[in-house]
Amino acid sequence: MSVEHESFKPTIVAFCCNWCSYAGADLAGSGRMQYPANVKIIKVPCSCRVNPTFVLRAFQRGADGVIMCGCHPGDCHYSTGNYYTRRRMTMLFDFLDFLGIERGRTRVEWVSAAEGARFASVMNDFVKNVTELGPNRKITDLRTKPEHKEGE
Amino acid sequence: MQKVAEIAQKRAIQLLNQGVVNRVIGWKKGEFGYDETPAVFTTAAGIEDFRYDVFSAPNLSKYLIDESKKEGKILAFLKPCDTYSFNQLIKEHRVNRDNVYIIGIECGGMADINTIRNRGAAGVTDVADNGQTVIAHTLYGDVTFDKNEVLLEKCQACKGKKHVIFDELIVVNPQDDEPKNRFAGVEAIENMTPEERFAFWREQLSKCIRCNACRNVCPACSCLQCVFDNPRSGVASKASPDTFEEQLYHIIRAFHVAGRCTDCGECSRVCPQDIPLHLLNRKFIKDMNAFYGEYKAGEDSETRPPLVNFSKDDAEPSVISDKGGDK
Amino acid sequence: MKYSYYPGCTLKTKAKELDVYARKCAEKLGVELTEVDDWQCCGGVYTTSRDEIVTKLSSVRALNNAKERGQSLVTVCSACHNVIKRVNYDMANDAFVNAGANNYLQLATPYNGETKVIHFLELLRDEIGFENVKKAVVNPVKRRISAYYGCLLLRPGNVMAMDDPENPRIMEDFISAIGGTPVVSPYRNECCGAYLAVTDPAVPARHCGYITDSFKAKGAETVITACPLCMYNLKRNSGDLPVVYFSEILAEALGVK
Amino acid sequence: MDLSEQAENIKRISGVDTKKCLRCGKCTASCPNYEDMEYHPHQFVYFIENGYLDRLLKSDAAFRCMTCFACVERCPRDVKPAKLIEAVRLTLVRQKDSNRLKPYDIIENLNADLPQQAIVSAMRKYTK
Amino acid sequence: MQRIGVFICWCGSNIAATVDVKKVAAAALNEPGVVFSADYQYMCSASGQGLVKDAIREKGLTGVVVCSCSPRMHEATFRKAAESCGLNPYMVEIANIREHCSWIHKDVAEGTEKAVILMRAAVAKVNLNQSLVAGKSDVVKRALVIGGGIAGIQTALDIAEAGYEVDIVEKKPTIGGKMAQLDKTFPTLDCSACILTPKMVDAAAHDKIKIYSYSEVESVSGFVGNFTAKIRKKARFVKEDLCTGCGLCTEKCPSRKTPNEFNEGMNTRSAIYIPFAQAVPKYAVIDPAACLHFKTGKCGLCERTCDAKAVDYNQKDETIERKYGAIVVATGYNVIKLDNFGEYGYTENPDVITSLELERIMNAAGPTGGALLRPSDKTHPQKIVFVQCVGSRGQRPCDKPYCSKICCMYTAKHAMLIREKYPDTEVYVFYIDVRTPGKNFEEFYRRAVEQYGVHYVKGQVGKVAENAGKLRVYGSDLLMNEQIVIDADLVVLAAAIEPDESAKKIATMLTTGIDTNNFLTEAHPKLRPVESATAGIFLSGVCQGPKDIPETVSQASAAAVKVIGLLAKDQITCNPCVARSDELLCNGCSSCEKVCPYGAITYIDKEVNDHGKREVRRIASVNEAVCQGCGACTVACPSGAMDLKGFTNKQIMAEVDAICR
Repeated sequence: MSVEHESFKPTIVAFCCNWCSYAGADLAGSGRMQYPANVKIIKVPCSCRVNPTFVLRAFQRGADGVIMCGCHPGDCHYSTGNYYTRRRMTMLFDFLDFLGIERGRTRVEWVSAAEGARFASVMNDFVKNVTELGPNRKITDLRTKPEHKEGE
Repeated sequence: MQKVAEIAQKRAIQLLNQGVVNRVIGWKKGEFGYDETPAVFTTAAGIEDFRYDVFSAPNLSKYLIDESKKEGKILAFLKPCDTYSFNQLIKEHRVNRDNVYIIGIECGGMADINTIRNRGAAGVTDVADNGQTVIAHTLYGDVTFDKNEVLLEKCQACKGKKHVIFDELIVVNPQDDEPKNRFAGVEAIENMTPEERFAFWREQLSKCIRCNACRNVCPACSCLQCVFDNPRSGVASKASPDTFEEQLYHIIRAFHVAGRCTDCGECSRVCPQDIPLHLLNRKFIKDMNAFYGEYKAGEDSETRPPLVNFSKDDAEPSVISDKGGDK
Repeated sequence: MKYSYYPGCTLKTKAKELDVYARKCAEKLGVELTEVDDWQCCGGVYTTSRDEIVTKLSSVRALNNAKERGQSLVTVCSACHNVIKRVNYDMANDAFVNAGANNYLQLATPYNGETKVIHFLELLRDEIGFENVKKAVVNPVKRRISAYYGCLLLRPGNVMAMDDPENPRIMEDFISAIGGTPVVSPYRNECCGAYLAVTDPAVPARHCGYITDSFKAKGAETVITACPLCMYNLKRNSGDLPVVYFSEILAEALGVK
Repeated sequence: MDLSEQAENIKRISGVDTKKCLRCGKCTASCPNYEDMEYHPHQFVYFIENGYLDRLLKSDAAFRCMTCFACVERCPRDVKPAKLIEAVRLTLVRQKDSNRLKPYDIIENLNADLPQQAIVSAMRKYTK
Repeated sequence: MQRIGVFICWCGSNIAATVDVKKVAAAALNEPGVVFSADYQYMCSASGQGLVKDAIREKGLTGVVVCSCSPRMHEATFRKAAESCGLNPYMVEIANIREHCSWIHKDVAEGTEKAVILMRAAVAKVNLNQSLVAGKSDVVKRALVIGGGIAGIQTALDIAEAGYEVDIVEKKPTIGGKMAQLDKTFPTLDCSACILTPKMVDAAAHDKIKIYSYSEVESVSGFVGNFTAKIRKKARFVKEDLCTGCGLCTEKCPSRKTPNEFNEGMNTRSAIYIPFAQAVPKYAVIDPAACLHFKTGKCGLCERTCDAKAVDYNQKDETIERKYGAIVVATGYNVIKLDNFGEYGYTENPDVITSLELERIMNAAGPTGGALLRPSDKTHPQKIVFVQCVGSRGQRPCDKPYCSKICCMYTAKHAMLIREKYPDTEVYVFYIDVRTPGKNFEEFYRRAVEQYGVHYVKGQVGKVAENAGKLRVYGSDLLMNEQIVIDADLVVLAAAIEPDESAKKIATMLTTGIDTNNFLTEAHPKLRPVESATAGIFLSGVCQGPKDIPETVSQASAAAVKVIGLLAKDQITCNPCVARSDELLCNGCSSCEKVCPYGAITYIDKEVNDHGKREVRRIASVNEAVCQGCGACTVACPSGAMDLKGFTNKQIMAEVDAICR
């Protein structure tokens, strides 16, 4: 396991809301705060735009971890969007756990536009956790990653 | 049970003759003696075929989406759990309440023919219900069962004998209204290790043949066109080339009905592969109850479902990682 | 009310009054103090370096003993309190110190800072309540009293968390409760010179000089303290101003002296 | 260990980040034993940060600190100078034959009232 | 099939140092739909934009991907460029390869690989982009200014002068804010009241300005051009239309023990009071917590005294609803509480004061009538110590991490004024750094030192101890490398300033950003300093960050210009990235309607033609002018009927696919 972990670079999809987290990521960039290159950010207007389907789609197509970032509760640019996100993702992630999919692969974090440093540290931490979990085999569409064979 | 069926039959004829309704939806005998099928009766004579017994499990609510749009009023016989589905459909503006005359009909629990067979009754031709017991007439003679032992899963986990919406009631034998623990099955899986859970669901979901019976019977799955059938949705898929597709289908389906599912249990009843699909829905119900307060979809037709609602002090998503267990 | 009790070495010898009267008062106030089993000296000072594990072990043993009894740990000597409370904080918050200490001790279950450490003054304020102390007073101490806190009870403020480290009230409230008039000096939380007494008595002499001068200038008739070393330094440098342990003056007020 | 390694070790065992210092001097303003110390709390921070540790190691300033934590309490940047001073002191006493206090030294100052606590503390502070 | 052009910016070396731009350009050509790619040093420059425009025209591009800095920087630039040559602006997408790539990675191979993936995701999205046309909505030609200090007054005056209506909502009984409390202003030393009060009067007299004093904004709904605010007018218990401001009631009032807020609690006021002589509007107000009538039901002296019959004990709070096109936040600041700075003895010693308290002591209308007397014994202090950075630039929980910016200058002012008026007074200023960036500021500070002989000591104060009637100040003199002790008569603390506590509530109400220190966040720190990230919400004064008066006034005017620019339009272009419901898929379930924060979704019965089948269905309909495009509805919709233009399900999934590929 450990040998594999050293070389394993997980694919991480980060959904960031336009107003807080995407700006937080920009601030992390302006501050030259390093975090692993395997985090790829998709901009959405609000975390509440993220359909569970997108999360599952990411896993299906080979992502190893999915993180959702939004404004802190109470600070949503659209007033209430992240409150819905909070319920939806709590439900979805617990449900994935119920199906036996490692809960470490999914996360919700509230990152404000002022929290560049936090954005970087959250990403570092999440990448570290997902790296420890190893490649996602459970809900990848096996066709997308031919090198992962059953029972490997 | 016999008596209830007779009263219902009589009352249906009466209402038809009085012109209160122009159609009746109920159950009639199916192919075999144990597969009562939903049927719309338009004449008093036709009601001869009306059946209501331990196999009248089908939830008629969903049929009312289309039926209530037609001309004239329809009489619908709804069991307690079916009334929840009907209420939920009112909430979603999917049925026209004014066009439906609802008779809440007593239910003593519905029997599962598979259990009866598994318990040794081969060659079943017909089944009689004596209240406490069920007698299976077989090619080889009669076999008697304690009814509680051959109930459908959904009836073992009955959420109550109270009708939540009706115009009139036919209840001859008032039933014990004690709700059963619905979540034992969910808890059993929660208590497994993640690996066991994954193995359990992989085994179950890999049986799926994507016949769509669960979706088609589900009163919450009332979309005009399902996203899985819509080529423009981006997630359309029909075949099952890979286990992931089943997972995706069932996860999305469970999420779409979360907060709307009344736990009528029809999905599991109709699954030809015996996948315990109700557990997926119940997991959501259990979580929503735990995190956002008790909520029974369909109990009324106004309350906001938990997923289109929020509270400023809701639990953070990290609660699920804090519950313990492996990452 | 049952508590574990850590007296400390000085209280068994040079500062018997501090210990004896604290026990008597506790008994009078309905508090049962049970000495920690086989307690060892706390070391006198907390060593701030993270690689100093061994010097923290005796505190961890005492803390773990209280934990096993399911009791809070009461201290009365300021120095013991400072050391034990800070070690406890480390055990709860510093993974390095925690791992080091648990590796040494190999306890049945690792100690992670579970025990609550309370100074006798906090016991009076938070557990018994000064208003109840006041009710138990039979012999009000009608004197003008200055409280001398020194440094150990208060600092570092975020760890000791007893009171505002710059402007504390607990001893003043204590004085009021036993019928005295608190006399507040801004020097009440300045250091007495501490262990430099051993090598260079001129240092504590200087510090205690301006501290007690300030008390006198404000009209204090008595000074109270919770620390044997403060007591030693103050007494030698306070001239005619009497210095007593807070527990002794409490015993006087409660009529158990 | 050379001096820079020693400085790094001092920062490590004390847990002090000297770079946080604002150079306001509040520590020295707060130090009750200021006049007794050749170097003052802010100098400990500045010297260790900037490579003048040798001066601190040659001085007995570290042994004049009473560890009263006034500087720690008042530092607006949470630098904790007293912890740094303690680490310098440990660096000194941990060297071979560097105990600053011999048991018979104590006897010289011993009197009937001197509490055990003082002796134990002094031994902790001056010896290894 | 789209014809997409991909343009990779070097951003000088900002991107090119970590990303092999040529490689990205080459990789782009392998992507579906891409017909052209180019790289350039500064794509946002005129010639860089020219490159994009030429390619659109010459290659007949239908979509553009610019790999550059954050879309927050230049998305608008490139969209405008595309529009100028006939391409729908929403066919342009930005791949953020600077903030999200080159600046956070060091390894070129890694950076390039990531840049290629980000480019690929943007191309995948553009392949599904559709031309979007923005709708229009009407602009209500009235502005709301929250806060009536100098910032709010200046903003309101400038907007009103341009001919638009402005309402000022001020929570205190009078406008004027902190500036009204100041004695003199730096660096000119002119009298604060002399320059402020005429402005207050101008504001009150202006026919376009309406002042809601003693009022608070309770809620705000709507969007740029069309906000609705609920304003709660607190009961003054004095009828504004009758009160003449004569002040007779305040003289007769028997309850006179309430600390006077205007004088920072250094003297007292009556229960019925007018905050100060130049208050605007000048109406009396009853403080029910102090009023004997409210406490005992008796008294009623003021009611009997008032010839105008203005006193009305039964007055109730009143809520007013008004519509606005733009909102300016000018909620200002407060001095932090000094409870946790026990080492300076502020709570213990009356002669340890804040600079704002000194400001009142020095003011002719203040508690001492302008004489410099210390609070404890009303004697003239001979030795005064000023302590800088109290609570500023620190990291403890009680500290603020930022520089409060104004303290160095006002302290120099105080020191100078004291030395001028009382040359026998010795003045010490303990400083960590003296910061004087501002016109004539350094000269001003030097005058304090050179001309007025103020002793500046580099070092901080560690403790202030009361000792024999004096305040013994223990400070350090870092240049002397010494601890110094001064027996002072008065100690003045330059306490940090923090945003008014209402800022957080208002930010939440306006759904605009706030930083960790509760300062409101500007849309861009350099290029959009007076706009919030929320359209139609502007920032004025210290609510955005510490500022002195000249800076506040400039920002106030700048905010006014932004408001005027907005109100000058009859209609504004809406965000076209709004929700859209597919009427053939909609079930009419109402889930989307429930989650919409703007009430933008309504249900209508509409005849639809579903593949030849005509029927009337209950379907969702989105009001595009009201929808702000959050997307909450799209997830609530189980049937997939609701989608978000510009961020469609398929677009986002295409991005996911491109990243995971």
